[in-house]
Amino acid sequence: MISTDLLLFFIASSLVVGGGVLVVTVKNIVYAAFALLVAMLGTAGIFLLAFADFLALVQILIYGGAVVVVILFALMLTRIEDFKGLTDNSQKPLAVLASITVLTIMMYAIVSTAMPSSKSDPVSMIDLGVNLFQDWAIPFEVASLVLLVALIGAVVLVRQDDEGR
Amino acid sequence: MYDVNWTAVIVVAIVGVLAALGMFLASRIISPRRPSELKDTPYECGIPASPYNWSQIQIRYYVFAILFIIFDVEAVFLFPWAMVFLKDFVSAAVFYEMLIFMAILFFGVIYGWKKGVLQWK
Amino acid sequence: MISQLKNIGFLRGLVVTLKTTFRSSVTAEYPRVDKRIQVAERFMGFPALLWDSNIVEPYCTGCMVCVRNCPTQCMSAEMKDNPKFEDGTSGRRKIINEFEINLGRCILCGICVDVCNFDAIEMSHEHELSKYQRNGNRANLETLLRMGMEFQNKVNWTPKQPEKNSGKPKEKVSKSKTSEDLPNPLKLDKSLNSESSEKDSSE
Amino acid sequence: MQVSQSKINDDAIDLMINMGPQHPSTHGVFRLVIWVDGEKIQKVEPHIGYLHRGSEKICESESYNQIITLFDRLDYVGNLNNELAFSLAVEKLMDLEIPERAQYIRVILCELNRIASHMLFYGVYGLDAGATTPMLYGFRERERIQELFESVTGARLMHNYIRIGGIKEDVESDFKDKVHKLINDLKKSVDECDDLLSNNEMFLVRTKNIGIITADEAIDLGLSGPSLRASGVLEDIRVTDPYSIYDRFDFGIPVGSKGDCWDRYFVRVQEMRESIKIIEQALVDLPEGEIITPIKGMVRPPKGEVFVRTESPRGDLGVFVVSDGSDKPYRVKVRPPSFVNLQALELMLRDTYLADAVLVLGSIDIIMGEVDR
Amino acid sequence: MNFQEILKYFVYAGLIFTVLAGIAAYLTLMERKVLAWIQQRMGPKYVGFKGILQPLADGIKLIIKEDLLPSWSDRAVYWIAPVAVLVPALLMWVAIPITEGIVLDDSDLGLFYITAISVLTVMGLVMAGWGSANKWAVMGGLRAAGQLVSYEIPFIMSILAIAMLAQSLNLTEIVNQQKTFAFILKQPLAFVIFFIAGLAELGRIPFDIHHAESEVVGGPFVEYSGAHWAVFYLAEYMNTFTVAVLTTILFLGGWVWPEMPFEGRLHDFLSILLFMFKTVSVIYLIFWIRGTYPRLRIDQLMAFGWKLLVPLSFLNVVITSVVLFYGFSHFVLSAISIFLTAVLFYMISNRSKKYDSGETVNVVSASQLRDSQR
Amino acid sequence: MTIIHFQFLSAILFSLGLYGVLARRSAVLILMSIELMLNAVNINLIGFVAFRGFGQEIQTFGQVLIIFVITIAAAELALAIAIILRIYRNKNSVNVDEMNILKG
Amino acid sequence: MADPKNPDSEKIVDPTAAGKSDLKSEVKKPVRKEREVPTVPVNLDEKSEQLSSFLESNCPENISALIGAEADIVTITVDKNNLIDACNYLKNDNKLQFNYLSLVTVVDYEAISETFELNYHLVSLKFRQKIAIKCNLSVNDLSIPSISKIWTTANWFERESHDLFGVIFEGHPNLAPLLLYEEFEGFPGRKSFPFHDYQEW
Amino acid sequence: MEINENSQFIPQEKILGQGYKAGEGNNPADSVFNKVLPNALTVKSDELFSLARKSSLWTLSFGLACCAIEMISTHASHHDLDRFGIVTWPSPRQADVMIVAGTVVKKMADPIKLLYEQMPDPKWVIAMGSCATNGGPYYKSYSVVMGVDHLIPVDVYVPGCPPRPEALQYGILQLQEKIKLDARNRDV
Ligand code: SF4
Ligand code: SF4
Ligand code: SF4
Repeated sequence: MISTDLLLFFIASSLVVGGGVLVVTVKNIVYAAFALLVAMLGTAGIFLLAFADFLALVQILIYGGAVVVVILFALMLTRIEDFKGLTDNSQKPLAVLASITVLTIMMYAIVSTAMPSSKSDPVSMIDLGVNLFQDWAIPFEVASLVLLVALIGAVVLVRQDDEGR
Repeated sequence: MYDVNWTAVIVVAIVGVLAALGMFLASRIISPRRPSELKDTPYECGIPASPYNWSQIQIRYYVFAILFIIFDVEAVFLFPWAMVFLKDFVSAAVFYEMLIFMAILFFGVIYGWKKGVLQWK
Repeated sequence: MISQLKNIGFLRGLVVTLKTTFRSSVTAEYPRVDKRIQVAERFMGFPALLWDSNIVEPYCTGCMVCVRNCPTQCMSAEMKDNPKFEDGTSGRRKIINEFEINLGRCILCGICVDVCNFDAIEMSHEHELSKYQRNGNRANLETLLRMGMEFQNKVNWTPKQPEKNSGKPKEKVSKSKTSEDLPNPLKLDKSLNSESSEKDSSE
Repeated sequence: MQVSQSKINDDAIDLMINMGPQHPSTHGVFRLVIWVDGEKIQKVEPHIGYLHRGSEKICESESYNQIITLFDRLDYVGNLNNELAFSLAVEKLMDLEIPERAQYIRVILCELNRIASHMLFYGVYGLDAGATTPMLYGFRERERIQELFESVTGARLMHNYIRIGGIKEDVESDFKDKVHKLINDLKKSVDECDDLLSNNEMFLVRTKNIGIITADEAIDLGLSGPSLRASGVLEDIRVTDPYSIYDRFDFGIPVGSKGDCWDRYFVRVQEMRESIKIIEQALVDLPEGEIITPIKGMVRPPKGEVFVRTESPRGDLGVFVVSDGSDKPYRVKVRPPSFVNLQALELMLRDTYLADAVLVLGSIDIIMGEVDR
Repeated sequence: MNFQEILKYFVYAGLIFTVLAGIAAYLTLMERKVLAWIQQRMGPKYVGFKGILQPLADGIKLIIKEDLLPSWSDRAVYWIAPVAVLVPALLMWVAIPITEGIVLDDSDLGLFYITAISVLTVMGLVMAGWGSANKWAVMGGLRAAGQLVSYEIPFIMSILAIAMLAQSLNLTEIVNQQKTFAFILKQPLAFVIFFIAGLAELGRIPFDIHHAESEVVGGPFVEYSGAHWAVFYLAEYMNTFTVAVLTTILFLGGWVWPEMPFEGRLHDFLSILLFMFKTVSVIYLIFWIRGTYPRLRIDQLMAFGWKLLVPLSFLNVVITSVVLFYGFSHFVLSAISIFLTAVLFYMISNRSKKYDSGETVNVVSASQLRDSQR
Repeated sequence: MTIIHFQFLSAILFSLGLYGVLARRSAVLILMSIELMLNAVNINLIGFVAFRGFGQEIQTFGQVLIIFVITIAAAELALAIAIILRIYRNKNSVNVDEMNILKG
Repeated sequence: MADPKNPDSEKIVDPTAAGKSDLKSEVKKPVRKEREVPTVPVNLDEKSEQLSSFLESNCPENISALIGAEADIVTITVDKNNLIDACNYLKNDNKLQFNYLSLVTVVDYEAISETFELNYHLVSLKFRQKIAIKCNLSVNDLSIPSISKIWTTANWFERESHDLFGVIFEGHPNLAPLLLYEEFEGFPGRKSFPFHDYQEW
Repeated sequence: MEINENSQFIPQEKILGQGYKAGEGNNPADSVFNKVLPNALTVKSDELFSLARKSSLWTLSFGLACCAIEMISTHASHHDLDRFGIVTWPSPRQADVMIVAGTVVKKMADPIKLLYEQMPDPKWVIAMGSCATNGGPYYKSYSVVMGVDHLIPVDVYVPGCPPRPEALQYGILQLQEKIKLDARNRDV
């Protein structure tokens, strides 16, 4: 009899894997984006099972928004007739080969280095916050710079585009 | 206890889906159906729909969406911060850290503002 | 400060809508006889033929002037010799035999009333005549007369040219009321027909 | 950037959108084909004719009195103004003298009709801008006016009241009181309308500087009425080419300066106030007397042609009548103000957004019955 | 996690859905009635006593209406979209308390949870717009995405200010902190921002840009009929109710403020009544605004959000944190907040007037014109 | 539910992402695949810190790390899309095969 | 739908001859020549008199215009080849400045004189003057230069006239059907186009 | 024509549902439910449903010509169709009733047909005004369709030009009656 936890884990991971498979195979780009959302929600479920409630919500918050952006973007950039031709390229066999190789290697590594496993306690948001802001202050500020760079980059690129018109 | 009762969440979600499906199913069974070819065409103010492609670049929405992602991430940091910065066991630096963080990000918005991406002209 | 607030347009708008919220509604509750909006006296509903109750016959002689002048050609009429004229009870030599108006077609212009020389047709107050059939509103003589009768009762109608159209046979001296100088029915005082006006309900 | 330019301006990236013939804000059966890039309008193409009923041709087979019913139905919001225009044309052909009383009643009713028309504009414009209540307020006032019309003319919309030579029947004795009461109500409601919509910030940002048309362009395009005056051209046929008895009244002519949607809107709102002034003056002067110059038999104007211009709520309503001496006109042609004003749409819509198209179209205040005839 | 517990949750969830659906249905009636009063009409009147059965008739009608699944559309997306809107609307209610203890999950992450879930609604609208394969719907979907995503930021920030004040993300806790002063008194600015952003999230006038009838004829919903459309509207009105309840909880002191001098059962009953009264007032305000304002244009909406609301909401967060950090009196906070609210109003009313250097429409007298002609 | 499960899931997701990156032609799809790979990393990480029996300290650190990963992922998404947009405007295509800058 | 069992359901009984003549689609008899009817007297006001005399003396030779009057409006009849010149003159002359085109009308005199008459009604907003340009077209050659370049107003009027009367405006940017639809046959504005008999459509 | 000398002219009573014939105009199509279940049940349910249908008639906001003004008036404060539960929606997908208010021109014929088709079942049509009924004042015109019933089935004809708001409301009451009668007279 498998435990409830394990059952939930399998449900969540089937969401993740199923979503992932759809993302990489589906022809319709918008479907791929929806599949990505499913995979992300599945990941949130995985986070939950690992006692990271806050992270699960973060996952929903950020990817729920980000996926919308991707969809918008896919809508904006793709023509409906492109759905047929644009998805897979000629490297497909190579890609299959490469990913299977990587998968095998990783599997082998996982199986061969059996790790002891034991549960730990959930982390509260307060602990997380204290840790984040006290011990990781510098990376935190750097993160803000990274975001700033992304922001400015996006703004600049878009603005050029504006002038182009 | 900083956690969420996920059982409740999942159950509510299931109930929501089931309720909607129930309504669709009921409607499927008891609503009259009279399919016709014209009924199947998209509504376009009474003119037969013309084909179109999706290639629409609405760059404006995109800028706002990017801004949204960035600020979403910021919100992720802000919530734990709001909960801890007043606690006695954290140092005062935590407070100023976030001010700097916000200042840096806000600089980005001001930059975009000055560059005119918040304007639609 | 307060005067400054007054200039904020979006607050002023809210005040306007708040004020009207507390006004009573102006809605007429249509199907209810007592609360519906009553049509004005001059209201031009569908045309109806009038009934000369003195002689017990319609005023209309079937002269077809209205038929010719109707902008939508929605009327048709047929005259016959008036049997009462032969009897000597009526002054009308000819009388209407068949009259039909396609009320579904009529545009309520009132031209037929204007051109009729015999005071035989009038715009009644009838206007609620929805039907399930396209031609369900082809009113024949009987219907038209009935509508006219209703109208006559409602507004105390009297002919505009009583002398000419009394319909009395020429030889007799008319004693009836109609020969008196009666007021224009359209200028009648409201109190005269306040009771009868409520009959115009649709329930 | 050169390469991208040529590619972007490809038609392929513009989305063609059909607005109308059935669209809540095309004011009837008007079809506007818009090419948008994102929300921005690149090109527009108006299509009309969805209400082309062939009235002008039908007029050739009707007698003069019957034609008035057709004119009622041209501009179905300014009916009395239309009737007046046609009657004036025929009266000019026949060189008729109109009794004073009839003239005054005509003016009073026409100005009331102008207010009713502008109230419709106000309501519909509010609806275009997204506010539902102005619509209802506008129609509430219209209902009051129509009630008065019904008690005078016998119909709410299609009056057939103004006749060649005068008016159909005299007004009731309490007419003056009724009109007084009505215009007092109207005065208050115009202020209320102002408070509700005209000063609203959201409405202001929506309409200011949108759909600008300069005075020169307006004249070149033949705009008329409030649309022309909003561009700053001082032209009101009631004053500059007076007809009927309009030269006896003193009233204001609202003139805009920018020619944007707000100006066109506000000119109309102000015009309501000015119309009230005219009515007040006319009520004071309203003489007793005859109401119609009787014409024997059919109306048979002498041979010739005539062109009269009048100021309908929408602008310069001209009627051109050719008579061949029979009881039916040889040719009737209307100069429909909406038809001409609508041509300016293409120009007004440069550099605007899809949402503005609705407001710009609304600000011209078209009536399709008149555009398509 | 035993079976019984899950069953219990199912019952609760079913209850939540039913009650919310009922409330949503009657909100449509309330909206129609409020609009009718504003417009001096009567509103629904003849279905049931005073129109009381109108929502029922509408609901049944919609379900027995043909539910088109158009062949040109992207069937799967089209079909799922209403569910994707309805589920987040319901999920919010996991963490929202109606009164002390009446809540599915009294979580300490409550506010963050609500924030995270509220983002998901956008998905459904975009799906609907895209799935319908209709030009209006696509435009509406894109507009919805842009608009909802933009107003999420001020929405979150004003929530955050309250979270800071209460030093908790737990909604019950937040309410209980307002025993003496409702947070609207301390943070009127946050209230105004929250309310505006909430209106925008709901897509109600003046922000109903994505389903503007006079522009995009219903936007994402243009192709939907019957039950699918009903689900959309259900979700929309549920969200309206949710926002009203959240406003009550976060700003108006929920069921505790003002304190009532009663004890026991009576107290509980009255506090629920108080809570409901506040909620209904907020909803009335929403409908009142709906009956008064025109709508903005999409770019103006975005500009308003990003140039006014976002900076102000950030400022608000900073000010709140500074006041709290240095331990200033809360009156300082109120004063600053009121001042900033006044600034916001002033800027709103001035923004439009800036075009308006003097009145552009002048009235020229006719006699003057006549004289000039001669 | 042990650490192995997480590791397997992570491995599968990672190779799916890899496949996507290699096999897909549309730049947007490649971007999505990269997101998948980042998620795989996150899953691995959370599995590690939660089931390896580390103390509270390390566990918190792991979650902080994940937050940073998500942050970077979001930033990457934003920037990458901006770049794709740029290319699209120039080439009218998001097909990576055609995105040969050298060819012009 | 119309009742199929009762084919007569549409027919409106109209036995009168007078009614029939209205319905009949025959070409109107050229009444003008047969009966002696009075004509509208010319009754120009002061301003128009001035305009008339001004035109008579100042009108350029090459336009070869005929100055006349109808009722209360000055008319100027030109040949279609001179139309553009005449328009330009009227619009640009400093003393005239007819900057506002009010109306373009086509009158069908086919049955009377085998011509179509075009009327252009102009207004000078500056001097408050009115004038009508008249131009006769032979039915055999229905083309005329377009004046839509001079007054943009004319654009739709000309399209409409093309629609309804088949007049061809040379140089018009777009003569696509405006009021009618593409498949419509015939020119319904003309006198020879029949009225619709009330029948099943 | 027989008029008895002493006959009293009884005012013509305007009874709703007069002249109703089953099978005219638009009728709702069969649902799966109708096809499967025994008659008694479906007939009953249809009658029940007809109550909901008739109290929630949403119209397509669609005005053609002059009659549209009166139609809007009917929606406005003084007459307020909302009392009957009638609201307008811009898209045919959400509409139950199409009020053809105005002249139907041949150019407009195809759009009207299309819009009608795009309305989901059950749907009804009201022809408002003499133009929509049979061409009205434009019966001579070369471009007017002589009545909208040449294009789409019509349930209720409202005469008048334009019909007063009361007349339209009466037409709507007639339609409601028809919906009820239709459900009753349905042969399953
Ligand atoms: S109603 Fe009058 S005009 Fe018509 S036929 Fe009768 S008498 Fe003649
Ligand atoms: S009112 Fe007009 S349309 Fe009606 S029957 Fe009389 S003349 Fe004909
Ligand atoms: S019936 Fe009369 S009012 Fe209605 S559209 Fe036709 S002409 Fe206009």
